[in-house]
Amino acid sequence: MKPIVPKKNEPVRIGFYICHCGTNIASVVDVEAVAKYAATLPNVAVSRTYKYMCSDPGQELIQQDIQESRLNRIVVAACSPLLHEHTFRKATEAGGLNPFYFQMVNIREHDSWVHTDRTEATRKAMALARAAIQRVPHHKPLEVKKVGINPNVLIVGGGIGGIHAALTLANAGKMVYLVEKEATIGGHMAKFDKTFPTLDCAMCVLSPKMAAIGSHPNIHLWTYSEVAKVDGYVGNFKVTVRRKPRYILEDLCTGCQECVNACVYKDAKFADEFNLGLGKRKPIFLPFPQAIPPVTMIDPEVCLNFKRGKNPDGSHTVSDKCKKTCVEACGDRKAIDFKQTQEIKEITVGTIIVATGFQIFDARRIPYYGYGVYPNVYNALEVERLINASGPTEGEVILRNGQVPKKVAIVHCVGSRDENTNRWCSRVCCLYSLKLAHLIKEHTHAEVYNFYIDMRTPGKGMEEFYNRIAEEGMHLIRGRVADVYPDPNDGATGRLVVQAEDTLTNKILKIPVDMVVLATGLEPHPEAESLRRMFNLSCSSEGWFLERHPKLAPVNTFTDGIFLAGCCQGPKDIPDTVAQAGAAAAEAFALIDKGHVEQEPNTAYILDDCCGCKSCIPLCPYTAISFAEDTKKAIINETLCKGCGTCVASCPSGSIVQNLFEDVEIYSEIDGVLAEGLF
Amino acid sequence: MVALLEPAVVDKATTLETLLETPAGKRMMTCIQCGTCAGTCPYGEHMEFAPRLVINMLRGGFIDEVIKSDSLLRCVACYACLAKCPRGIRLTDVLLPLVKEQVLVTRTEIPAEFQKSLENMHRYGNPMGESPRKRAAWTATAGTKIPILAEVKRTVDVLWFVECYPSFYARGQDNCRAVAKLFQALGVDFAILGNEEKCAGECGQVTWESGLFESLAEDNMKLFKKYQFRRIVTADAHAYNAFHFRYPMFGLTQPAEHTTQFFARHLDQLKPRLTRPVNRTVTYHDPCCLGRATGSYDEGRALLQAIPGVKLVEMVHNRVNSICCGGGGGGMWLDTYYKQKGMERLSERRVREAVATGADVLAVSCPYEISRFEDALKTVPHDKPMVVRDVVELLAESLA
Amino acid sequence: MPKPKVAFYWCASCGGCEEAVVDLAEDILGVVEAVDIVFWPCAMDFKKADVEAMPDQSITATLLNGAIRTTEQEEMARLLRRKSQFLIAYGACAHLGGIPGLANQFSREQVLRYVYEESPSTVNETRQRPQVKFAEHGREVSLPQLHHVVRALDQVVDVDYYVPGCPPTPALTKAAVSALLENRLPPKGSVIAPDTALCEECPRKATKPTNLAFTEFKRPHQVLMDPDTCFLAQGVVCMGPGTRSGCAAACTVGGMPCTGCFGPTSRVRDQGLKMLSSLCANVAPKEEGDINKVLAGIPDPVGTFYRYGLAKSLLRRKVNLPVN
Amino acid sequence: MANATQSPLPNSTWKPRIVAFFCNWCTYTAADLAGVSRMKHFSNVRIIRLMCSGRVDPQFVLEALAKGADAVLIGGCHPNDCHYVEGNYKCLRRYQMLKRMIADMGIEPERLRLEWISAAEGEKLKRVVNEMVETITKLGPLGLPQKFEQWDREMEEFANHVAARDAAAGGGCAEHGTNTQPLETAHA
Repeated sequence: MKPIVPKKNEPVRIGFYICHCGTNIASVVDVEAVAKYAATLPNVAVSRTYKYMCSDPGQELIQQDIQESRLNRIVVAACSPLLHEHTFRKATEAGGLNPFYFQMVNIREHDSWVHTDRTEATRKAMALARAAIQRVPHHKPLEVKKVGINPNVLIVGGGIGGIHAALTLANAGKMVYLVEKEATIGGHMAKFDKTFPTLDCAMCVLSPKMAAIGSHPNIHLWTYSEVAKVDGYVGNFKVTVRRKPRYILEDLCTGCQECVNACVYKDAKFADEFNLGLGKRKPIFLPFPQAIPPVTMIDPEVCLNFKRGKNPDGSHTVSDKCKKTCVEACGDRKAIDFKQTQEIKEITVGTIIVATGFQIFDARRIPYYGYGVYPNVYNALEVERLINASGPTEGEVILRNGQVPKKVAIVHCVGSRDENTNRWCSRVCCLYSLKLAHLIKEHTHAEVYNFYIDMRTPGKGMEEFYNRIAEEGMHLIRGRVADVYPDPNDGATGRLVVQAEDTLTNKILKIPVDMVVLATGLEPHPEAESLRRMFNLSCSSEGWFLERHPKLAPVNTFTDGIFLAGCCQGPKDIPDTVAQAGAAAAEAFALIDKGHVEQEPNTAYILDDCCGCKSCIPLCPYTAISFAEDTKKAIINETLCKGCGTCVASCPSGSIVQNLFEDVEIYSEIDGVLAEGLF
Repeated sequence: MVALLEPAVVDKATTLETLLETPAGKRMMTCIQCGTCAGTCPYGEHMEFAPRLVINMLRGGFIDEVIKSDSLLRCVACYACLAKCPRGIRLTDVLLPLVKEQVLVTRTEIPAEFQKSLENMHRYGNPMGESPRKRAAWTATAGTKIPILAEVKRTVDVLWFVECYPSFYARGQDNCRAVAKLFQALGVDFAILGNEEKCAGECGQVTWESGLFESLAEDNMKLFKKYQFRRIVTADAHAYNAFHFRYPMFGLTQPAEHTTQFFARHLDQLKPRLTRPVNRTVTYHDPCCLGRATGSYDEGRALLQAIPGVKLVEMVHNRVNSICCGGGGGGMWLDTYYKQKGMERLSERRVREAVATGADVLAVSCPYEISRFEDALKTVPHDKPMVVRDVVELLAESLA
Repeated sequence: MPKPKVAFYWCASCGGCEEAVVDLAEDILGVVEAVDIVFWPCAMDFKKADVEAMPDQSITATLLNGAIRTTEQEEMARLLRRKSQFLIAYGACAHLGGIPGLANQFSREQVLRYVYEESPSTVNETRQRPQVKFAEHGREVSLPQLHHVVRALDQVVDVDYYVPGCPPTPALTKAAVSALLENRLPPKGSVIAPDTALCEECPRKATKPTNLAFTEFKRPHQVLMDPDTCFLAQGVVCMGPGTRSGCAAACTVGGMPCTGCFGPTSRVRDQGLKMLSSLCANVAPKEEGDINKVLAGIPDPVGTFYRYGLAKSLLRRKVNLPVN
Repeated sequence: MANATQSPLPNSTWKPRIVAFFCNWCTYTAADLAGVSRMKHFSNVRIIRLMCSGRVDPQFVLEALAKGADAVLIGGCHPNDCHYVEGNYKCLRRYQMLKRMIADMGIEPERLRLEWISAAEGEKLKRVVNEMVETITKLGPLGLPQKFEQWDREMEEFANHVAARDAAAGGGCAEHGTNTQPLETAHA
């Protein structure tokens, strides 16, 4: 069909459509009354109601009317424009009109879902409809701006989420930059021993993927690195990455670890981060055996060849005090470089996947559990390391005093479901607590007591898992632990008493145990706030990154081209993280594959009447406005303009216009919503 | 702790019937029955209806059964349940007093000692039944003139609310003299109510509306309205707690401070004057009404550490996890009753922990504790001598 | 063909506009040549009756200056509207309400009390006030009633054209008159001045930086102002960016900032708000307290932003004032 | 201005009319979230979507009041969270002065409110809307359109007076005296 271009003085003919949305709208708003009312308003040629406007027949209705009733403006009253504005613009276009001859009215999220009084809700719908009907005649035909998508992808975070997303995209032939803060990828999963509910070994499934990352031709793996700055927008992000010095040249190091053996420190004596301080390492070390990249690093805080303490700029000064036996050992590989400094990388990517993960709750915040006070109180992650065959104890569950615990208490909900710490349920604790109960019993044959509030085991195979562990003869006590203190009867052994009410028997239990395991919950990453700012994301009130829509856009963010994967969006287990990472990768791939994004043409432009007062120029955060020396007027660079309209509101002589948000359009909306008798 | 950060969540007219409609009551509807309250309750194992169950009985409409039982006489209002509650439910200062009220109303026989002290508070305005006319008698021994509000006839900065135990008990008066000495050292503009003063009536959260508390509170409020002062300072943690939480419901507008808080606020001026060393190992007991009730854990410790020579050691249970001396909630007058029921005296449990620290001073900041701990020390075996001192007394001792 | 008939009239204004007409200097003669002046109370002896006697529409154009403040002014405005083909609002007061419009911040009672009783220069023990009616020797004398609200001309009668300015410049006046004579008439309702803001013709424009951020506002009497630098760049409020050009930047050239007498451009509904928007958005601080410190440099926003435009602003008048 | 006859529904007793200007990224989305979470609140607020609180032209605010709104609510992203970096600061600066200005013009400052409401704060949106409706209900109507009509009545009355007088005097043509400008055109 040939596009309809309304002639200059052709009368405006509006088609008004109101959606029942099943009963979502119709049950609260009298849609028929609204349609009748709209029909009485100037320029309205067609006014209809329909069960589901967003359905195909609904959209065809619009196209048909455009052709048959020569409509040249469309107004749809339905859900939020953030949901379906695009759908209806397409329909308007399919009908042969410029898509921007359309205006949407939000009578679901802003009306039927939040009001109960039918009369009031109906009036509100009428007022909002009137506003749109008065606004739409002023609309102008606009061209969608198309911006190319840079095919490269930045993935922030090298946990299982980031790893999976990176491999998915790299295997599809896309160039991926994987930036990890730590010296190795693997994240929390690399620290786990086994995974619920299948009890398969975490590293056995993870390490092949890690290795694949390390060797993939399409992946730039930057560990021990941080994103420092993000500019630009979807399709074309300019990202600055800071690579911290590890004093080992990655491409020269073979990972042979001869340097480690040769270190002047004969035995490891420094707390080892990967094992949460339960083990020891040397100043030069490999984070853990399967680390990727398999490259050692030097800790300048303890290495003899460095002066103690940081310089103001965070760098370290070489002291040259050490015999440097490591350098000898490295020989002509020459991989050790004490002079290495931080390296700034600037890259351009089209899309970004944020997979920055979580941090475990710091159990010190609940003083009465004695974490950090009593040596035999551990958090769950520490116990994962104790159980892990490659951990500090080669998989033996032994206490700090070397003894094997005979009685172990596992405390659920530590830092979860608690107004004093974190309100949310961390979702994985019940299951990993059951897993740890099983593993501890397996390793030590100890009596294991699980203290829980509610046993939450949703998901495939989880309830069966619970059932299985229960059968193994765990003590499952329904009661939150209220106090942990040294056993008054024998303080010497470091035995602790765990005190709680068994709420199912109304008994107060005081159980002496050798080991207390705190099932610490999941918290937003400590740097979530700064990351959020950098990537211009939103956070939920708890501090998790906010998805664009909880159901319909779970991996999208409010910033186009940036996607979420894993626990940075909320607590979840490994299967869900991997699934979400796949989804994020797919979303990024979809954009890249399309090759361009369409940008809302809501940019601003300057009229010839501009007097060149320059008041607007400092207001633009994107320096899109400049002063043209020849014309002595301001000009807006359309490709830089993001369409916020701040300059428009500020132009003292009204000489700047914003497409889609022209003054006259807003005025007519104001007039419309204030219609008499509709309050 | 969240509960205490919230603004007033009930008003004085609240009853068990209306409770669930109030913000505090709505919180109770969110109880997840985790049992932390019962688990942490020092007498939990002696309660037929521990706090968790009380909430559920209330929600289920079976509260009468709870009222019939004497469970709640075992509540010493130590705030442990409230402090640890993951739902921030106002147990100690809202639900339990409301229930106790009913227990007292409906019970035929109430432990004599307890009954007597309640009567005394009612008739003489103090639990020990002393003559109100002797309330200010101690001032004679203060070694300095203690101004009486009725006489100064002007706005004073600090109204020092002395309270019963410090007024009438010999060991309490030690505390008074210490406070007076420090006030003088700091040049504080203060006055007391003298014989007009009545027990603040907090008496350990035992009663609610219509009860004894209201009559005492209203008597005191009359006085507060009569005189001009900028703040209330009291050495009695229980009185402080009452002024802090309950009295605003009766129209108290001036801020209230406990002596430890007041002196901690003036520590900069005080510190240079603390020159006489007190070479002792001290362990500090957090009074429930100060610590858990208002989150004020650091002031007492800060003062102790300001004293030259003092070595501060902590007991196993400290701060939010501290163990009550057993004097709150009427416990002060229920020792015999608890004994009959075969319940351990909490003061003894506490003193055992104090002794275990190897300290020679058990520092306190609530007048109940002096007598309770000194009693307990008589029965709890300890090879190394230990004395009980109020933080303020130690400060005064160090004052040159 | 007979010469076109022209009338001049004077409502609530200072008289400056009358001066402006005379300021045409010798050009006035040209005008007098070209037209018949049929009514000009301040220069020639005509009476209201003479006007009433004229047939409707018989005056080609009436240049009316001043705001409408009294019943008499309203009546004359209506009369002249009726008798004229073109009614031209001449000068800021007729155009926007002008300085008299600032009285819309006060009630009639407040104004009268101040002027006849409280102003420092007033001596009036008996608290006498002018009466609307006054009988003497059985004859009743009457005075015009003061309206509660000060109005621009087009808030009372239909206006064909506006000649802006306080007062309009000779150039503009000539342009207007000759447009009439040569019958080169712009669309009805036009303001006879360029539709761009003052900076366009301000010699100081070049010195305005592109990164202006206000850290304080100063008032002209508080600073020694640089004769060539943009006033805003010196932290002095200048209404230029929000005010129509056409005055050849008389004030800024003369060393004073623009106060806005030409009114807004055709694209702006409320001159004051637009200037407010622009100035405030360009304030440097981000914290509420600091922002207000800077904004405190504008002690009287209404007087600053609505020096001439209050009557024609969106609110027109202080909204909680009585009208009887 | 729409006249009552156009309304198909009976004009009920006065309820606050509040016009809200919400930024697309935070506050408008928060309003959507409130909807998705079914957080019931008063229906007196009419939301107009702008891309950024920086787009809120003070003219919009007073136009809304002049057209009959009893109050105006502006919603934007929290400081440092603006989708356009700093639009919300520009809004805040204008707002500070505008609040002073309307106070000088005899309008209670409570009738203009600026709130930072993030996309996650559906609950806050609900709270703010309800609070504001309650505040404005207490304040009562602003009713500028009615005020404007009331102000202009003095012209009508005088015109009638003149007409009567001229009629009495015989001459004059009364009908001319009475063609008062309708408020809207005089005002627009």
